[in-house]
Amino acid sequence: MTTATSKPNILLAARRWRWWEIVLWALALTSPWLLSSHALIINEIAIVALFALSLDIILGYTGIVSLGHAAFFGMGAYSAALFAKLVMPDPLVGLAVGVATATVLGAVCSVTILRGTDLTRLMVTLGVGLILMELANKLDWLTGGADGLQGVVMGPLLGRFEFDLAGQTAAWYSLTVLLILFVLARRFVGSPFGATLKAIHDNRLRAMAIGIPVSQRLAVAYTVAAGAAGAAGALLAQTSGFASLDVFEFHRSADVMLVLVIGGVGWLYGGVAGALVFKLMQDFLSNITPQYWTFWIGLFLVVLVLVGRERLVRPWTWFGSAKKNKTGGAA
Amino acid sequence: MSNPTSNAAATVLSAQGLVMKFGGITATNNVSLDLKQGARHALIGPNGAGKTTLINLLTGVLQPTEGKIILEGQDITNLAPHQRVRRGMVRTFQINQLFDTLSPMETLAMVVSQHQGLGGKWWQALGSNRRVTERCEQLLEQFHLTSVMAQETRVLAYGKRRLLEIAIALACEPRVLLLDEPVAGVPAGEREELLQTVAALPADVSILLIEHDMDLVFSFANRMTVLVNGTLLTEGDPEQIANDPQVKAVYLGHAEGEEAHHG
Amino acid sequence: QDNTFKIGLILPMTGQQATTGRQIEAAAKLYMAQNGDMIGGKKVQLIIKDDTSIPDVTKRLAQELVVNDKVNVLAGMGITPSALATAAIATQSKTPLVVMAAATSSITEASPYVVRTSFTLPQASVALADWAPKNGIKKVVTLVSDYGPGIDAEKYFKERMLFNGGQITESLRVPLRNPDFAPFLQKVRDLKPDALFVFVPSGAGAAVMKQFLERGMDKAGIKLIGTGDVTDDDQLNDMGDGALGVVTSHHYSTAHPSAVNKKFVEAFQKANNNLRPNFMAVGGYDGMRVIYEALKVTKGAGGGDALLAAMKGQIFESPRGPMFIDAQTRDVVQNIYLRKVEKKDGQLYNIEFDVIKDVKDPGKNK
Amino acid sequence: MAELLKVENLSAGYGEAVVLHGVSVSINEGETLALLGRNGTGKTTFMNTLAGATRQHGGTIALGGTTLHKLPQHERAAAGIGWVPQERNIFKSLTVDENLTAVARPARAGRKAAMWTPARVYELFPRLAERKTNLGTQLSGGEQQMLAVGRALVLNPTLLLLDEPCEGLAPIIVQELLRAIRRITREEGLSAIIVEQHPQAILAISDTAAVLDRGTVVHSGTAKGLQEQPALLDKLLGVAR
Amino acid sequence: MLTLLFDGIAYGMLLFILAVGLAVTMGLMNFINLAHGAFAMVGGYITVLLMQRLDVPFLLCLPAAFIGAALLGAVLERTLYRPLYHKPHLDQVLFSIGLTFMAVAAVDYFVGSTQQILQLPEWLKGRTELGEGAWMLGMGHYRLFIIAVCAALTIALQYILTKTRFGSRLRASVDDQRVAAGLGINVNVVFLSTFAVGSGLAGLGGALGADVLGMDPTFPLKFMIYFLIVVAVGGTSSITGPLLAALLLGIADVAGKYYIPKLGAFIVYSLMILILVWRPQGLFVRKGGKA
Ligand SMILES: Nc1ncnc2c1ncn2[C@@H]1O[C@H](COP(=O)(O)OP(=O)(O)OP(=O)(O)O)[C@@H](O)[C@H]1O
Ligand SMILES: Nc1ncnc2c1ncn2[C@@H]1O[C@H](COP(=O)(O)OP(=O)(O)OP(=O)(O)O)[C@@H](O)[C@H]1O
Ligand SMILES: CC(C)C[C@H](N)C(=O)O
Ligand SMILES: [Mg+2]
Ligand SMILES: [Mg+2]
Repeated sequence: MTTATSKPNILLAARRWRWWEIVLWALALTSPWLLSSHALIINEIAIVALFALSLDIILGYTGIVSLGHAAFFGMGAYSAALFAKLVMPDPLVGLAVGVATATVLGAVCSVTILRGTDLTRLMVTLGVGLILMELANKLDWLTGGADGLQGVVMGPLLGRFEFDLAGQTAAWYSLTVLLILFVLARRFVGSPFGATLKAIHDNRLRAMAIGIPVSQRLAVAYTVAAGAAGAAGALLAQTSGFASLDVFEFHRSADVMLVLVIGGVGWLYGGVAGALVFKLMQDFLSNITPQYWTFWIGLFLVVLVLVGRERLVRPWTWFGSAKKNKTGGAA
Repeated sequence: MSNPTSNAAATVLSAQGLVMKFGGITATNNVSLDLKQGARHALIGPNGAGKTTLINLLTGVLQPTEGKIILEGQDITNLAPHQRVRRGMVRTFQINQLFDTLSPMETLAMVVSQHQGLGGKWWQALGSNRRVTERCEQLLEQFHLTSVMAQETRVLAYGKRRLLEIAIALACEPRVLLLDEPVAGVPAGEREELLQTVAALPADVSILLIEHDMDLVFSFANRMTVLVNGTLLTEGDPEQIANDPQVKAVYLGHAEGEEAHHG
Repeated sequence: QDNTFKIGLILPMTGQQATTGRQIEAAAKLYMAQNGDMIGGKKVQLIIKDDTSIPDVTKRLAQELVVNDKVNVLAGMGITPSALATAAIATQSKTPLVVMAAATSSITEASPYVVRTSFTLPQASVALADWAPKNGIKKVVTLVSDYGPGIDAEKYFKERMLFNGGQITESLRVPLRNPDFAPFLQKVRDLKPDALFVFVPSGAGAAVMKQFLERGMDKAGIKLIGTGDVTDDDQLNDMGDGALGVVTSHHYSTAHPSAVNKKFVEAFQKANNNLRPNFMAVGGYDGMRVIYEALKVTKGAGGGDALLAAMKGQIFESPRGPMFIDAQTRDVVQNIYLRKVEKKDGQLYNIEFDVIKDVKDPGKNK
Repeated sequence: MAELLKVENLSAGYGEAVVLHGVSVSINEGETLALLGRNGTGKTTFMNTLAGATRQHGGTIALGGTTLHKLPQHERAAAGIGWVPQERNIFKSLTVDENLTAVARPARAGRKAAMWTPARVYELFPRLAERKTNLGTQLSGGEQQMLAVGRALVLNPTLLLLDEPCEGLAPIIVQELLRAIRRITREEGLSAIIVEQHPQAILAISDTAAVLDRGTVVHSGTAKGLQEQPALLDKLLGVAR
Repeated sequence: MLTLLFDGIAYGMLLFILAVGLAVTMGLMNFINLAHGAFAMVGGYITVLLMQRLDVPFLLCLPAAFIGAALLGAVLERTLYRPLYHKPHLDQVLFSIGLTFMAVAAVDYFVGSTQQILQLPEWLKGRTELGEGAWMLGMGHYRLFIIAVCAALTIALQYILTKTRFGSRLRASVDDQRVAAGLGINVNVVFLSTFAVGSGLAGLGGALGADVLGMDPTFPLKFMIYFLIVVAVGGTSSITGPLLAALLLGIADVAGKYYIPKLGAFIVYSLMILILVWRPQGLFVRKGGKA
């Protein structure tokens, strides 16, 4: 085998960090200082990005569509908030608690997504999310019900950095958690384990036929994603100092799906890119026209799909070959 | 390649009284079949006779309505498909079942990793293991896939996809291999070679082959079973089968047909 | 800059609560148009933000307004959780928060910087519970939306009814997103109370009323009573004659007979394509007034604390009637009117026929 | 005999990729063309292009009087194309019967031979008759192949495109099918293009033959001629490697 | 408790009418059209505005709503939807949600965000009561009307889809557009007409539902979940599936809310999850074979 040494690189090359990624993350991590007046929105973007990243693990890599991902987000949020309120205010411990509870919930719920079509999964996950919301509503002695959970006081991060009104600590905290989980997620999907997930995504029947324990893999992926979503929820609760039923709402699940799909599924950066684009655009448009900004967001989505993600960022390809594509091979 | 399948060889895989009903259709009707260790066993029969269904039953894609399946002495009737694979029983599909968004290289690396017990590892990168990559390269060469190893599987020409289909099965290093029309779509010139590769698997690997190309079947098999309408018609060595008038009538057709195939 | 006075108005401008935001925005703009934007030597600037009624967004927007735009006053707040979430920001940054819509009792207790110009549900419900037993309504079933304000309404109505010797046969809570009220109404019908007390957010009021009639409940001798949300002014006219005679209690009606109100309604309708102002609008209008008056007094000096102090205790004649901001609780004290739907000039209105004066939020009595 | 199909200088492919480069082929009425070539040389692409399922970059296709390449895909069936795709592509949510009736169309005027109806397809493949109510996915591989052929026949085409029609069929059915194709072309005046992995099997029933390599025609002539030169055939198909 | 059963059936039928268009576009055309609610809203607003502003009788508004929504559907299919048939489902979701956002904002801009209330004609407002006590059956006339319309629709659709060639040509086009076209099916026309009918049905659903559900710009988002539940539970391969699912859900929801009001929203969701975990393909799926 003459080429023995060069071939494995094909597999490994895709996993290597590129220079622009490093620059990107360096910029991100310094942004709370560089753009200090936007720290709050940076914080929110980081949280949404993390949430979308967690969805990408199941949607992009195993093909499970979920409209109930907010269940785990909400679980993380409420448990982190309750933990801070009732036990201790340290953010990192609270984060761990949020992740842990969401992971457990994910493991429990994973039995519901093992079978069925896209549509069934969509609805089952949605149902789970809504039921949790109803539960949080009914358990008002614990959760504060529809008014939201008040009186959450967060301690300083690492015992030193207080969460400031301008949101710099919050932004930095969320970005760091995002980065750490991103790195982990990247390891995860680039591993043999991740490859088996993609295989399941592409062809479940064959995946079974080569000895992949499909249900178990899906359950693990779903649980891991749930944990990451829990982290995002916990970050939201901690950096905003409260939790409301809204964290379980259907629109959270729907929004995060939008965000992810905008950025593109299955490459982990989709969530980050989507969160950045969607949130900034929403912020920008709703400042200009608080009443009708949804129209322009809608228009953006429509154009994005019609023109295509790749071509949208390359305007010079807009005119040209589109016509000839008429009978292009269907794939 | 005919002789030494002694009757003494142990039975590796045994189907006992399998019945499979789809609604009103009985696709498999009380079929019993023994696959001996090291056998090169062919399963033939008209279209719709229930050959694929039998493989689906053996591999656990379908659950039999009745009957038992014994693999190396153990009842595996209720095991999940992937558990049967772990016990060494691997199949190919009549209609390609591939991983469309992975490249052949990724596909094989994934399969080999899974087979070597690394499938659950999530902290190391796919392809960082030397044993895995070397095995992959070997398979790619063997199946003439090296030139297309980095393309997405879904854009490959049919023939290449077919090769990959078989390569995946072999990557699992099966002890019992079930092949469902493996060379369909492979050009005549490459069929022999492909089947040689399969036949050249270690002598203790047991192989069950479904194939309609009689030249290949007769050059490959040392034992044959004929299935008709879900029922076992006859079993015997290739010579017996070739001359069996019943088999000729329902399956082989006239000698002219043979001619059409071979020229 | 030093010479501007900024009001950060955070409202739900899109989504299911959008009407709240629209009414308040229109009223606030109307107030500014009527009173100019140079007050006490300062130029008043209104910054409107859409929070889509998601509490964490409300909070983030408030934070940004305080930190980046350096607003002097926060205002708006369409729903209770938004107000509660934002209260912390008000406290932390010592910025007065003028709540113009949210109506759960506890909001003013969430921060010493909260001032409310809308109403509280206990206020409205208690007045009705005082009126009902005196008018032959003894047995009542309550039906409320299952969320903060609904539960408030149920609780205070029930308490006061029992206190007044009435009887609550059953308390039903319906999910917020509930397309069909049939099973609940059928249940009520089978219970045969004297009246059904309803609180649902305004959009759903019309549906309840329609299905109430369709089920023939009025004919079965059951009266429909509720807080004013059920016969919300801006939809009342479309509800049709079926609504005639429904009795509600509320702090504002478009038909409130006073000169101040007449002027307000006319100006509002003129500026907004004939849209009727409802109780949301008046909350926004009065909220702006409270801010303006405080600014006049302080002339912008002394920051948030001075402003807050100037807001406390303001007494004035609002389109809704006389009202004042209780200096202790910072909550609104106002008249609650009992109204009946009647036809006037071919249009349906909530016509006030009784009043309970100077109602304090009963939620603060403990 | 009149010329039925004339393909000139055809280039086509998928998306930006061009697979066929300047292919020219012609067929007379009632004749059968055997299309040969190694894997991935563009045989399927050629068939798909005639059926309108690829992206055509250049060249012309004339079928009888019509300029086929200008027609949208769905009108090509009406113009006389009967397509049996390589991967069969049975409609999976239709039953066997619906697969046939959904596309069936009457023969065009002036056709001498009997019309193909679902009933006649069931005569040709009795196996299908037994499976009339099965869904497309509930058929064995061979049954799907039969159905794909039957589905093309009920279009009552003038030109049949058979992309590896014998794949996966039992020998006895293969014999029957090849006999049927020969009968249909000889007696009913249909023309056909057949792609097969067994060159000998189809050369025997074809009139002319063409060999593709890397998207161009590297040989064309009579089927008989090629059949009689096994060495040339092996060379063209690269069997020896 | 016949009244309750009646109410449940009527509620189920209403859900069905709203969802049936989605069952057509999503189930039969395999296009995830989350803008379904927007078409329903168009039908609803056509009805409300015609009645309020032009005093058109209710019965005339229904066909107008159907046609209006169908025309809009046809135009959008030709211009925007068509290129998306081959795109991944997720892109379809993105696109149709985008369209919904635009519709919501546009209606808000042109009509305003207040809820529009529709006044039914007198003959539909009444109620007929039969029997006494526990066996009393009270039927709202409007609910009766909905049931009748719905039954007629179901029969018509079922006939078209299973008994006519159009149905199989449609499903063939969905299964494999490329090959269907290659075999002479005019896929474009098939899709165009189906999409138009699906949109028209949505419009009709919106028109019929306007009275019960109310019409405001957030309608498409507010009720999306319900459409989806019906289609998911019913399975997407037939018309009867969603119908039965809608009836089941309607009756269960009404009965549940009557007998155990505390559980309110839990009932529908739990029922849905149980059904779907038990029968992941949906409750009523089309099975082949000679079963
Ligand atoms: N899911 C199903 N439902 C109903 N009938 C089925 C189903 N799957 C297979 N069948 C029927 O069972 C019979 C056996 O099919 P099977 O695929 O096993 O045949 P086979 O022997 O592999 O044929 P071939 O050589 O054509 O591949 C066929 O007649 C087929 O129509
Ligand atoms: N959908 C597609 N998109 C892009 N390229 C394709 C596609 N389908 C086929 N190709 C490429 O076109 C070339 C010709 O393929 P084609 O299927 O026409 O070959 P073939 O001669 O029919 O081979 P086989 O004997 O394997 O069926 C191949 O290189 C293949 O990779
Ligand atoms: C009656 C409404 C003004 C109540 C408001 N939605 C709140 O949450 O307080
Ligand atoms: Mg088979
Ligand atoms: Mg081919």
